Amino acid sequence: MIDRLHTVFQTTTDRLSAVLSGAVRRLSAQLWRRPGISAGLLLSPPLGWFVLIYLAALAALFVSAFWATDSFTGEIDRTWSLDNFRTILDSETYRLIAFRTIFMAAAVTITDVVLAFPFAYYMVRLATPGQRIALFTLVLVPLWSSYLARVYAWRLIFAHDGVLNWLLHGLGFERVEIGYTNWAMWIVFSYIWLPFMIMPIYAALERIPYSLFEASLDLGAKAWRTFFKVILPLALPGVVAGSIFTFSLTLGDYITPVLVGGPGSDFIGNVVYANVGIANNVPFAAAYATIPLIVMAIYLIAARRSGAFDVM
Amino acid sequence: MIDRLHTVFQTTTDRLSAVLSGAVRRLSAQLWRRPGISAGLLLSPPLGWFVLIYLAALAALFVSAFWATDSFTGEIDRTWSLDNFRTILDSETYRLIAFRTIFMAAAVTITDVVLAFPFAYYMVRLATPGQRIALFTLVLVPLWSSYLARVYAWRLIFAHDGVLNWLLHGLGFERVEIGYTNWAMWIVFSYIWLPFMIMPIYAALERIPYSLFEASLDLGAKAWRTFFKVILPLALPGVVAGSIFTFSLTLGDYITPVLVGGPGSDFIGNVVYANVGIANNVPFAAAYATIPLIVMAIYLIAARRSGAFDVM
Amino acid sequence: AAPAAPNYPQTIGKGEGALNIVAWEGYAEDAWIKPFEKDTGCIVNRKYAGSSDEMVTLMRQGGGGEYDLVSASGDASLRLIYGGTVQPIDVKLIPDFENFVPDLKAPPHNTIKGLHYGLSYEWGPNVLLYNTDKVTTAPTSWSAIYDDAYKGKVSVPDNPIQIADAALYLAAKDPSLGIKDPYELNEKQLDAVVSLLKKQRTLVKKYWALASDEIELFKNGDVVIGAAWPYQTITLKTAGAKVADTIPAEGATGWADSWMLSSKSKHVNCAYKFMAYVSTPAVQAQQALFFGETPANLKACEEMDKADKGSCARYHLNEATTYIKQIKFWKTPQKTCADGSKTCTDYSVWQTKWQEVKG
Amino acid sequence: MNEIARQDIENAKTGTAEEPVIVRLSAVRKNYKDVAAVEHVDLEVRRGEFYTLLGPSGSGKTTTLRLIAGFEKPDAGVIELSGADVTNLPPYDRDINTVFQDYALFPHMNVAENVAYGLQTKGVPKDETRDRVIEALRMVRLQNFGDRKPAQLSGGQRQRVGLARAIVNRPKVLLLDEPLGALDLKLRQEMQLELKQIQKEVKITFLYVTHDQEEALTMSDRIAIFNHGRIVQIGTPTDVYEQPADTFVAGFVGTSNIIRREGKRFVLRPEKIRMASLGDLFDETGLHVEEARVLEAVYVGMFTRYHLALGDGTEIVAVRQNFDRTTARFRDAAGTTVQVAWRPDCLFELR
Amino acid sequence: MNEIARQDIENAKTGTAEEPVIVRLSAVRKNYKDVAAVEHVDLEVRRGEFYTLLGPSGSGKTTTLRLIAGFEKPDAGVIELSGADVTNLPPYDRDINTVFQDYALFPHMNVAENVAYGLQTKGVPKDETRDRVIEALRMVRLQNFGDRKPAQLSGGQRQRVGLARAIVNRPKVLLLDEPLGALDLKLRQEMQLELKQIQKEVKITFLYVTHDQEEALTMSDRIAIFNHGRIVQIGTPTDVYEQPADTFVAGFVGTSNIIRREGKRFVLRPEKIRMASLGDLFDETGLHVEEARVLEAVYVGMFTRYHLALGDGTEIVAVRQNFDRTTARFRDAAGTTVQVAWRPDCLFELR
Ligand SMILES: Nc1ncnc2c1ncn2[C@@H]1O[C@H](COP(=O)(O)OP(=O)(O)OP(=O)(O)O)[C@@H](O)[C@H]1O
Ligand SMILES: Nc1ncnc2c1ncn2[C@@H]1O[C@H](COP(=O)(O)OP(=O)(O)OP(=O)(O)O)[C@@H](O)[C@H]1O
Ligand SMILES: [Mg+2]
Ligand SMILES: [Mg+2]
Repeated sequence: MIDRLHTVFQTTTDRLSAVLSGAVRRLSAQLWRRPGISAGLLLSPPLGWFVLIYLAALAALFVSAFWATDSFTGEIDRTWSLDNFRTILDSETYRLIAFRTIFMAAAVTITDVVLAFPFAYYMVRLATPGQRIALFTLVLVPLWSSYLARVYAWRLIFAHDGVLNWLLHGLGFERVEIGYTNWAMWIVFSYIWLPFMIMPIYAALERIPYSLFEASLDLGAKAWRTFFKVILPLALPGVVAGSIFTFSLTLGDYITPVLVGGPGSDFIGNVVYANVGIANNVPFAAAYATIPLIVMAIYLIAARRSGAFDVM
Repeated sequence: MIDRLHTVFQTTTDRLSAVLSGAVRRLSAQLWRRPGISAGLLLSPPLGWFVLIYLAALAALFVSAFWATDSFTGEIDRTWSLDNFRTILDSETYRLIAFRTIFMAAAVTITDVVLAFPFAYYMVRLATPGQRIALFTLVLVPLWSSYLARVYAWRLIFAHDGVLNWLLHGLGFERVEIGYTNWAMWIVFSYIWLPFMIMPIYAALERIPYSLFEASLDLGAKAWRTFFKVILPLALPGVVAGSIFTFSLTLGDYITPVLVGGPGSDFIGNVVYANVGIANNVPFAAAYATIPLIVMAIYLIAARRSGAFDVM
Repeated sequence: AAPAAPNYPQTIGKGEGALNIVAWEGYAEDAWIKPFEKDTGCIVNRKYAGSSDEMVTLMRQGGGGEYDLVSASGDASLRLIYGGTVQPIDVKLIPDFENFVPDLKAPPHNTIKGLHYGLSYEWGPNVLLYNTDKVTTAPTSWSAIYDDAYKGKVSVPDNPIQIADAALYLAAKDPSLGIKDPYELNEKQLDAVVSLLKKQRTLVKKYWALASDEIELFKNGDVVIGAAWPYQTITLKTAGAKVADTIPAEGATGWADSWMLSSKSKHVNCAYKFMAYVSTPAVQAQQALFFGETPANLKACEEMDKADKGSCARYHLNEATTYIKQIKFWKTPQKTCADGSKTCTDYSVWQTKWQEVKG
Repeated sequence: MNEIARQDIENAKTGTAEEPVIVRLSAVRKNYKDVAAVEHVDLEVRRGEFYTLLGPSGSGKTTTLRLIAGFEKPDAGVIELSGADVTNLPPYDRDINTVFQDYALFPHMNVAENVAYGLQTKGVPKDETRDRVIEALRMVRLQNFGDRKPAQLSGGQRQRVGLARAIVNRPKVLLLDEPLGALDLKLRQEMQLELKQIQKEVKITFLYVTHDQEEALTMSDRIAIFNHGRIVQIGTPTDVYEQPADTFVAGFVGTSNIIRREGKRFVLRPEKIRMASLGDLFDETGLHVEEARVLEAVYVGMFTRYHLALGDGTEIVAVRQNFDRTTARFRDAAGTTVQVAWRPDCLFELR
Repeated sequence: MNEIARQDIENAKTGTAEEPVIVRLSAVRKNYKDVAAVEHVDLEVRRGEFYTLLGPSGSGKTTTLRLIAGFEKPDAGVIELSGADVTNLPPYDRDINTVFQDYALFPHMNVAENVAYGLQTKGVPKDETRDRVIEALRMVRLQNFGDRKPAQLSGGQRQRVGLARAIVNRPKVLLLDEPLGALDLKLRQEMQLELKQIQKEVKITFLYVTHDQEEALTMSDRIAIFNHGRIVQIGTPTDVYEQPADTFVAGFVGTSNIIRREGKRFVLRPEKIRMASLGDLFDETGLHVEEARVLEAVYVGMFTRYHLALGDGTEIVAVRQNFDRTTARFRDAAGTTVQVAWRPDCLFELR
């Protein structure tokens, strides 16, 4: 297992350096052919440094995942081992938390797609210019207030005696107890990251010529069919971009679980925090943090094998 | 002043409801004219509810900003007052923190624009398809690992005996002490949110026809001029979208200040956290959280007056 | 790392002009910090931490030396000591030290081998808080929070040290386990405690992370019973909520905070000035009343009564020497038990187990 | 006698009166806010006709087509399809298909999928769909392009895919909105021939929009000339070219010279004018002869275009087929005076 | 004598030999990977010429233009501008401007800013810039459109902005890559006239790319015919139309009938063929006369196109100017036999 991982590591490094040196070669070729762009590359030194540090940070993360920490003093023991990964895989709790995090990120992403699509569609196709500005404001305004404040606002809503129950009660419904549950987290996440889904889908929808919509109706397709066969596939790049945003933002979060989650709401981020904060066990935290990365990598490789990317 | 604020509030509410009812009217008109789209609107009830709750949460937040809390008992006093805002404006510390937060958000945004632009440009114009996939991976991979883990990785780099100093020392440079300073925050923020800038700029650049670039060279402009007069203005929507993302994400953050900031690194989010977490002073926290919102609103209104949006 | 060696200053010299402290929220209020700054010229930069874990993290960051002082609780203090993060304090330089509650002069959570790594500050028990409307007969045992009766209406702190609360309860309920010290559990004992906590999890509405969480939960009716601090009881009561608290028959765990000095402090003089200042009866009383806890300085009793009649008795400062024995103060669990055997479970194990409990 | 000519003559005689009316618009009106896009349109298209809507930009041709397709609802009037009122039916319930000016091909589907789309929505069985798609692609000569994406095709090929996608559904009526507008001349001429060929093959009624008069003349059975949201003339190509209803039609359909004689205004087409050197005789009798000064001569390969000034100063254009290889004869004479002549019945009086 | 004709004749006589060569390409070659876009091109454009590159799609016209503009570097050969070698200069150092096929207007600048762009990069003073922009817009008749954004203009107007943006710089040479390719017929014809007008006015050398032969014939002083990355013929419009160098040129420049006689192949243009009913006499002597069967007749307004079969089965196309209002004469005869005739010197032998 270690051998295999080592090989993978080696190969990845080799590929990366091949790609980078290829890029450099290509760049200089371009420079010769198009002297005009050379000035544009004055920008590249800071970029180069940044990429370097960026990679260093990533590498630091991955490498430390293979180290260990003395549990009491917090000193790092720099001998290579897969213990951290073994601990994670052996523990039902850690598996569950990783699964919960990824599942929630996926659920939030899907929810946001479902909510953002008609919203963006309305903005692009039906809204007057004035309405469009109003809706944009509606989408963007919350972004300018503190993340925390928005989460707290939701606590006010979900509390046992909160706004939601007051409303439900007033309307003659049963009170609900969704505060401090995973349902609450789901709603809050969906709300917080919604603008990050609306904007790319809006951009994608804006680029679809209206005539394609008409062509579909003309060929006998009703709205649903048109949506699934024409609009959705063509808006897919926007959906993918938005999904990357919402998925990764949810995946990396650890505050919302603390603030609106209940028992059994911990995220990978919380475990990472606990491990760094308490045992100062950076290696374990790093190992745990790479779990979604590994899951995503496997998923993407599988998706690629199956040809899912050829559509794009 | 209160009167004025009240009027503003009233007007805003009126406008909003006018816009919404206008939207509804327009929607039903469209439904009649284009029966084909009606099915697409089956999606709208959940959206409607969501928007409603969304607005409720926002309203709850803003309204509470005008309330007060008994500092000792923590009881909320529901009488309208501008005391919270007065406290904020009178206190040098609070002013400083608000300024720091907004300044940092702006600095990070600018940094990310500067870094993302050449990167995205390279991806769009110069990279081979293979390189493009590699670079995309490079941009996206970090997003799949926990936010916290990435921040911790930076701590390893910046630490007194960390990677950076080890590197500098190895290369014969002086050690630097940028860990736990605002500089560290700046770097970490810029790194964490960079993908959120690269992606929209990439999308924007991809849409600029290459012939515009050639036309500029043809008319005697060299690369720099072409960049500032043609490429940048046309990529502006992407830059704006990315800026909204990075600015708001930085603005709302409060973890990075805790983890990599030093003394004097607190953000608005930290003050909000402190006020809600300890003094249980939700109104003050709400008031403080709206500060960037007010700043942005003033800025946007000014920008609009000056005609900055006409370009778009 | 090993505990740092003493490096006492001869006298308290001129202040360095600044002092960086990590404190619990409410531990460095303007009310008493401003006068200190004016008197000494030491400008206090405050960093509030939300948890003991965060405090440890903050004190270790940058290789230490970013912060001078920390108001560490017992579940963090030993970690700071054994991590070499803090240095011994020369109590001779603190005039009020002699007025401290005897048990807090050299308690095991901040004093190792006679070296004072921490200066005791304020303390208090972890109480059983309940809503008097919903819980009509006053509970007398911790069993109330392990009882199905309040399913979905219970809240306990989100902190691995919470295991000790359960252990304290189990020690009384099931003596066959042989739990003597709730902070010293062997694996078998720990497993028993954890299985109890796992059962409790199905009753819990929320594990509270911040003091305000608990207050909100009670105020909004989300929760009717739970483990809390006296501070929360007081806040809720003044806000008009119908709550009461009690120390049940099994006794209670509690916290005792200490000011600890970073081993790499750059503002040692200001730090000593600060420690001396906050040990004075006046500040101790102010602090106690603001936060709802008990001072270490016995002389603070008069000051408390002066500000709030009867508060000295309410916080048991008048009988501190005996009252304090009821409380099992937080301390960091270690592998080495008090008897020197290595059969106990350490904090990282607790932390893992706590994660399992929460899920 | 060839197909078109025969049909043309028959139309002229009978007006395809024996074929049933398939599309009928009665008093149709459509406003966009305060712009009247279509003011009052009555229209009858008979089965199997190649019917063209011709008119300048903004005259309401596209709007008329969109009303028939169902993309817009008229503010007044009735639209009938095979005698049934379809005014309120959505596009997918009308047995009509459209070939869009911008093709509107689905970029994420390959050619075969694009063509199959309409059949799939109708639930046509898989086998039949496949066969009909192959047949339609054969008809537009794209048999081997089924797997390509639209982006991999040239403009002309895309246009043909758009056509195949429509005809594969065998609609009663095919609407074509300037289908060749974006193509270059050569390709457009080829496509004109192909379109005509396909219409003969599938026997579908074509309702065709263009603002290219030559295209309208060569392809149509009947032409409706639009101006300002109204139809100003309906007739066969010869009708509208040789007997324009008014100045507008005369000017829009082909180049036309307007000549004033005895207070009346006459239309004279450039190709009706014969030219001869001074003193030469014309080979036909009964011609009206005048003198004119040659202002300019432009060589266009097949013919030469002459700009002339008549005695009264009227500037007219005449064309002359280049029968000879040396074209210098009249070009050299530019600036000099020549005789021009036309048959008096070629003057068509304008009211 | 008119301007164009005079110049045409002068060119034919002197080949504008007295004017200096302004663009010279010598043995230029350009490959894209393994595709040879331009194989071997020698080219000389003289000052003030309207020089057209004509050829089918993919023949290397655009590549040649891009090499001259400096957007591409040749793999071999030399490019000279006014005698100076510019092969290695970037676009902004060449005194050349381009009108792009897709216009390439800057969408974020208004018309005036677009036109001013080139002057601003050269640091022309503000006042002068303003005057020259106004002058250029006047020239393309867009005086009042300075404030509009490109998106608010029609295709033809955008095209003219592209032109103004180029000519305002008064370059030595103006490169135009199918500038009218995307316009509809009517607009294209108008723009052709305007372009010619403007060229006369600004006296700039035009290097013009098109694949529309009629456009090339009416506008050019000289035409270079491209095929497969090589130039197959260079000559005046009359040269290339009346004396094509080979079958390719004959077929590409106008419709052409290929007739075999005595084992040789001849080109015969459709307009050179006269038609008469059997028994009628032709009005000219010395004609070669044959009989032919009329297959089809297509009415095109100005003329009628006849598809004929000669006695040996060769199918040919003939056109006949519609001198009369009734065009039925020959159309009715479709299917019957007629006489066709041509002057023997109109047959041009192909080698
Ligand atoms: N969606 C619309 N909103 C407002 N006005 C419109 C709309 N569509 C068309 N119009 C206006 O209606 C009139 C007729 O337009 P229409 O598109 O039918 O003309 P057209 O004959 O097809 O012209 P073209 O040859 O340019 O395509 C024009 O004045 C046009 O500006
Ligand atoms: N950037 C390129 N990369 C690869 N091949 C190219 C490129 N540009 C042109 N070619 C190829 O070079 C040949 C000549 O192309 P060019 O664009 O010069 O033709 P053209 O005569 O302008 O044709 P058109 O009339 O279609 O514009 C074609 O086969 C084309 O496919
Ligand atoms: Mg139209
Ligand atoms: Mg080309």
